[in-house]
Amino acid sequence: PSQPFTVKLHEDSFRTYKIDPPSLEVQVQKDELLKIYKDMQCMRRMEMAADALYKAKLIRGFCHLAIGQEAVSVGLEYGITPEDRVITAYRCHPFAVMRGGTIKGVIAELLGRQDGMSKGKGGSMHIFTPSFFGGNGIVGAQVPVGAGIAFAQKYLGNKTATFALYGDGASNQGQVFEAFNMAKLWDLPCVFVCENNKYGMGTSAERSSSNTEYFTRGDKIPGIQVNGMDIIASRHAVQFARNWVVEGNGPLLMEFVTYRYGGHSMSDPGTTYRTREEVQRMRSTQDPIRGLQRYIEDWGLATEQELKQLDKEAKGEVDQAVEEAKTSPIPRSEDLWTDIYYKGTEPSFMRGREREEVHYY
Amino acid sequence: PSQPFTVKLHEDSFRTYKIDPPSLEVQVQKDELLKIYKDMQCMRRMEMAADALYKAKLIRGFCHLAIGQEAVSVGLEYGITPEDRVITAYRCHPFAVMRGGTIKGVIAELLGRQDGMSKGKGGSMHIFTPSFFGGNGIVGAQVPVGAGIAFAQKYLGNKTATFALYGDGASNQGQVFEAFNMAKLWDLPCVFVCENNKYGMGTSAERSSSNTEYFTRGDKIPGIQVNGMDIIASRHAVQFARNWVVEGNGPLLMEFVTYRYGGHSMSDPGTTYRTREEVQRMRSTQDPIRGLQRYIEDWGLATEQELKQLDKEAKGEVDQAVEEAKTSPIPRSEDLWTDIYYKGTEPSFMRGREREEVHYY
Amino acid sequence: MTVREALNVAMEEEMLRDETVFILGEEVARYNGAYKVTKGLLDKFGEKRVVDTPITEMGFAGLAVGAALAGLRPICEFMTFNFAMQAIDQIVNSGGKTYYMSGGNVPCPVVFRGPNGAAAGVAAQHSQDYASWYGQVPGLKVVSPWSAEDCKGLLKVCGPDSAIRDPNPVVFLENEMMYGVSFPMSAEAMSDNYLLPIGKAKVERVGTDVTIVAHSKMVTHSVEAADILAKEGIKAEIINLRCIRPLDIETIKASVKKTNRLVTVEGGFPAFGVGSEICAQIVESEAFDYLDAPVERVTGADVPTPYATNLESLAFPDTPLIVKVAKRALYRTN
Amino acid sequence: MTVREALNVAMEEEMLRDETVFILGEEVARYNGAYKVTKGLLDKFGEKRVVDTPITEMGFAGLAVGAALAGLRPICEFMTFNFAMQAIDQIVNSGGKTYYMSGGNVPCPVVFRGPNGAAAGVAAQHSQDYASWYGQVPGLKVVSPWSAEDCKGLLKVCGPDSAIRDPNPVVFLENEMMYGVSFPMSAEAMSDNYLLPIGKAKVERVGTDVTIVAHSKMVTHSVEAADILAKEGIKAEIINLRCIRPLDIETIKASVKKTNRLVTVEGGFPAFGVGSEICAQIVESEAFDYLDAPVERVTGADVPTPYATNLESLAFPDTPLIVKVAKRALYRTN
Ligand SMILES: Cc1ncc(C[n+]2csc(CCOP(=O)(O)OP(=O)(O)O)c2C)c(N)n1
Ligand SMILES: Cc1ncc(C[n+]2csc(CCOP(=O)(O)OP(=O)(O)O)c2C)c(N)n1
Ligand SMILES: [Mg+2]
Ligand SMILES: [Mg+2]
Repeated sequence: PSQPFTVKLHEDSFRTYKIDPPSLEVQVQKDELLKIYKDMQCMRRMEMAADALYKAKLIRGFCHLAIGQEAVSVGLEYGITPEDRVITAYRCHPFAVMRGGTIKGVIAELLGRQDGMSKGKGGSMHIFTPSFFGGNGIVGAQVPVGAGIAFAQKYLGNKTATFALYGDGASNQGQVFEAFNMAKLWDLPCVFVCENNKYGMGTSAERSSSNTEYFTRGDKIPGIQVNGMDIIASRHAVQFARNWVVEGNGPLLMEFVTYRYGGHSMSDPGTTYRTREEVQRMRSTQDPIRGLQRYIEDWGLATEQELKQLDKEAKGEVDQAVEEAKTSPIPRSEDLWTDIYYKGTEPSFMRGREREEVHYY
Repeated sequence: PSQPFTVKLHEDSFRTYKIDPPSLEVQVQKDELLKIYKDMQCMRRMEMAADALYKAKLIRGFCHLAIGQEAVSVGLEYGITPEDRVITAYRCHPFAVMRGGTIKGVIAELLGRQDGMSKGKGGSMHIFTPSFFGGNGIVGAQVPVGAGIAFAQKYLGNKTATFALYGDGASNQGQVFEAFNMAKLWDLPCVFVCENNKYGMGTSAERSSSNTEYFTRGDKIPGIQVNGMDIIASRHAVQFARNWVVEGNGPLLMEFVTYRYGGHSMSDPGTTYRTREEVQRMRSTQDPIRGLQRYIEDWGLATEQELKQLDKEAKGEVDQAVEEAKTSPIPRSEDLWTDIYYKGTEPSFMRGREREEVHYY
Repeated sequence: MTVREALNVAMEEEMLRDETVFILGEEVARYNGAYKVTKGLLDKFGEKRVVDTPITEMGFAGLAVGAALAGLRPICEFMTFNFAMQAIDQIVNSGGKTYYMSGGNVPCPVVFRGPNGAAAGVAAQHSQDYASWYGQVPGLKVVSPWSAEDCKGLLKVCGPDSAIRDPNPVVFLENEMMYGVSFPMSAEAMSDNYLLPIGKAKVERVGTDVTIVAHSKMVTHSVEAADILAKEGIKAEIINLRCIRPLDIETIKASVKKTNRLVTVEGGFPAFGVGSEICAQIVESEAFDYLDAPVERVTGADVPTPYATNLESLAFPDTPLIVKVAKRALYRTN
Repeated sequence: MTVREALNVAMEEEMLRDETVFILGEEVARYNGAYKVTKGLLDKFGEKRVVDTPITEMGFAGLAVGAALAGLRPICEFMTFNFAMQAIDQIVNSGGKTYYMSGGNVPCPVVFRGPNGAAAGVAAQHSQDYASWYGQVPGLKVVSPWSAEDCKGLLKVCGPDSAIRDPNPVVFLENEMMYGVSFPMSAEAMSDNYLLPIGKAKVERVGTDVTIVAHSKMVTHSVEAADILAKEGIKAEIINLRCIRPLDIETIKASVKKTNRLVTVEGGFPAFGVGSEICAQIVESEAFDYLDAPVERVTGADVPTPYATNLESLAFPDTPLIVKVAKRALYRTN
């Protein structure tokens, strides 16, 4: 295995509120960085595949992509353990894969197939794994649910953390503050993570939030702002946050400053409320994958050539996952009736669209 | 008319957050102070009358009294103008009277009579005047409604303010924060008033609120904490707050530190979650009416004898109001059907409890 | 004119007529509406009267109620009514009950509007139909329009307080899949004074053999079903409910007395739905004696809305299903 | 045993059996419950398992859902279901739909309980009955118990995951005016393993002349009405629904086939209510042919609940009204 070595993060990687910032010295390791690089590429390729499938009308409804935000989902996964828990909103594909799902399972879900991670019943917004609680469609609602997961962790005596993610737009939902308050009162091991990608649909952060320093909005809860375009800073901050809450210090707020390259969802061109230049500037100066690539090259861990090879592998894996997903059958008609109630506890029958459409269990 | 003179408030009358405190020098005037004194006595007597009527089973359901909190309702009224607007929760009787209602109207409402301010339909929790928007039963819900009233004031170009009151318990409701955020974004002339009486039902402030300094919970909104047991400080702070928001500075948070002597409602003895000593100590050392009495006597504005006379008048007025209220008839059965929809815009009929009970408009 | 345009024009006309009418909601201003229903209104009326809100449904619904209590005429757009569930306490308890609780002292002329029910492929949390929930609440009026004419004439309830404009809290349930649908408009309906009364259903198609009552998008399917039935010589009378509260039971009764058969069609869950209530009211009334067959309910299936196309299509009524059930009501099989 | 005690004992027994069962809500711990339903549980189980929450319904309902997703068995008390309207999105969208949306990956064994419907003299915002709203949602189970036996046997659904304890989100609608009412309890019902199945109604009184279906407090009035009717020689069969979802239509149908008359009784608003749904299901079924009179609905009046006693009493069904309507169903007048 490769040897760990120490690097120094940029001075402006973190800002904090009511807590000392983590050190800027971080241990990294070649193998891991390459793995991270590959994962980030996979996540981006997967989202690009979803984009193409949507345009080919194979995916319907809402579809929210996270291209540009890979340092958050991947950085999060590399900073936590399988026993930790994560919950987010509808922009959930990379989290679902990183938390134990598969690209094929996500794509099949988007295609509405049996092999979809939710058997085709949830679609783009609703994907879960044993350690990832979705994939939730109601802006903000996942945050108290996340606090509840952290409540269970504490109750069960597990030394684990929950990361409850929400957007800059969602940050204004009252129930987010309700969750903050309970988490602080009861010292829940919850990290509240604001994924600040500058816009909630077409509304810029300044127009939705009277305070756009999201890491400072927890009142008595300390907070940390992270450069969410830097994967190493992101992972480091996640480890720091995890430690903080697992050690019984109560909750923490964490803001990733990041950016989504695409529109809010597939139906939004994403260019009416921001300039093309802004998007272009972010892509060319802040891209998290490029950033990692630069680190890797600067530190001499791999050549451009070697990284290109990883890109190719990522593309290959995604392409194959898409092909496999496409071969998965659509759900059986009877599956309309499963999973409404826990298996074995269903009512004796349920009604379809008219009195002769009745399903008996 | 009596001459104004200047007095100095106690040093600890105010604490502030992100705003300079008001001066401690206040102009007062004999006539006005005596009027305030009388009003406070009336409010207390009215609540005591309600207490007695409840115990006599003439009032039913929930009944929340504000004995001990008179400096808030009376201080508020003396600091604002008739064009300003006020909204609060269910603990609303004194506000309803001060804002243009009558004691008789309140008592008749509690008795469920035609002369009740809501014609007997609203009861203790739901009383309104043209400048007072209730009397609302859902904890916290009145706060965004208050912000909406302030929104209308600004929209209509009125140089007036809305005071939206809520309790220490209510302060944790998410929609309170939602209202804060919108009010700050749009610079609404809204004073958010936390009437911190230390308990929300049986839960002490510390057990409900991760931050009990309620005046600091508005994030970017400045705040002021006021000794809500001192009527002069209270009125002065109200004037200060009104000016602040009317002059276009955006919203303000205001916390009155006060105390309720009785239980949460008539069904709560109010002694299981706090000690009798605590209540006794508050009554004997902080009572707002006693406090004003002491000012008046210290400043030589009236003798104990003269104040006793005002007490007697207050008692007389309340007694008479009760007697008059009692003579008011109960609502007519047809009134079940009025005021559901605006007069003249009703459906052609509405259904009662079975198909033959139909009311035609 | 599309449904979207009709809604847009209705709002514009009212805003022109009355300075106190304003619009608030998520993305209504700069983004021109998530579904472009408010398109152009910001340009025409400015930021004062077309207000983008943060994503805080409970808060801005409460704010809309407050503004209405204090003399304005808010039109509060919910991006969809699924999100209004977060605000339903404000709609019902603050909006719907204050007038009564205040003994008639405090009216609340607010309109809550936005798409309701299922769109295409948006799964369980984004597909619920709230018609019967709001329809249950005395103090609210609940509109569920179908055509462009319906939308233009009924949304005008948000206008100022002349007798014909409604000063009560109104819940206006649109349908996303209808926004782009075009309808011919009469000259009358194009007039800026075209108003429809809340509480009156419209007979969209006259018939003698079976009454089909529907609201919102289900009227489209019902009309299509009527065309198919007509080919088989069955004359269906199609009633477009237009309003859920007040529910125009008189029009339904009159039709049932003529056709002796009743089929209700809705997109919501079956239990405690619009069809159930219509059935109960018919059974309770003299029209009961005219029924030659049991009332038939066509509804959404009793399942959370699935994402996959094939499952989704089993979860909502379509034209062939209505045809089938209407024939059953006539004791005819294919 | 009173209804209050039955609920209390049920919770205590389950907490003893299963460490993962805990209670949260406003005033449930130190105050012993706003209505004393959780009395003594803090003393017995400590602050870890009996948790006082801030007044943040949406937040703590969401927290309860999260805890359930993550392996606990929360009993979430709402001080009343009126306040649960602030949290209804969490109950319906997070609690009720996650299992389906996740393709059966994530069960949500949470119980939401508290008093529902009108209490005495508490006016419009504190008196609503939400049975049909929750009852509409596939994914939820909805219980509306009447007696102490009902409460003890049905609340046990919050227990651990043996097959008979329900691992779905359950909405448990109590009635404040029933808390103090005593019922005799059989030895069986007193046992700490007494469980009732969700979805089965109970025939409280056997009769042959008219079926009266009621839930919650309305069962009391219906039983009283049966006594009065009996004196006139009319044998009413009283069905205590116990559950709103699943709705035990089979038991009702069997009864109707015997009595040929059906009266439904509920305390909620009339429109889109429990009675409407029962009526619709009966009309749709073979039991329709057995009806000798129209189904009669006795309901709360279609008005926001007024405060004044005399008006309030016109807003809710009482025993004489049920007697009157039952007789009408039998075409008898006094
Ligand atoms: C309660 C609610 N309101 C509105 C919506 C519609 N909606 C979906 S995403 C979104 C924007 C959210 O923005 P943000 O929280 O910043 O997350 P991002 O999309 O940027 O990841 C809105 C308004 C919703 N799903 N739920
Ligand atoms: C949403 C909601 N939840 C719960 C209640 C029940 N309740 C009524 S008053 C109250 C306590 C409120 O305390 P606080 O805000 O401090 O006001 P205070 O009574 O002290 O004036 C509670 C829990 C309610 N009316 N509404
Ligand atoms: Mg965002
Ligand atoms: Mg308090």
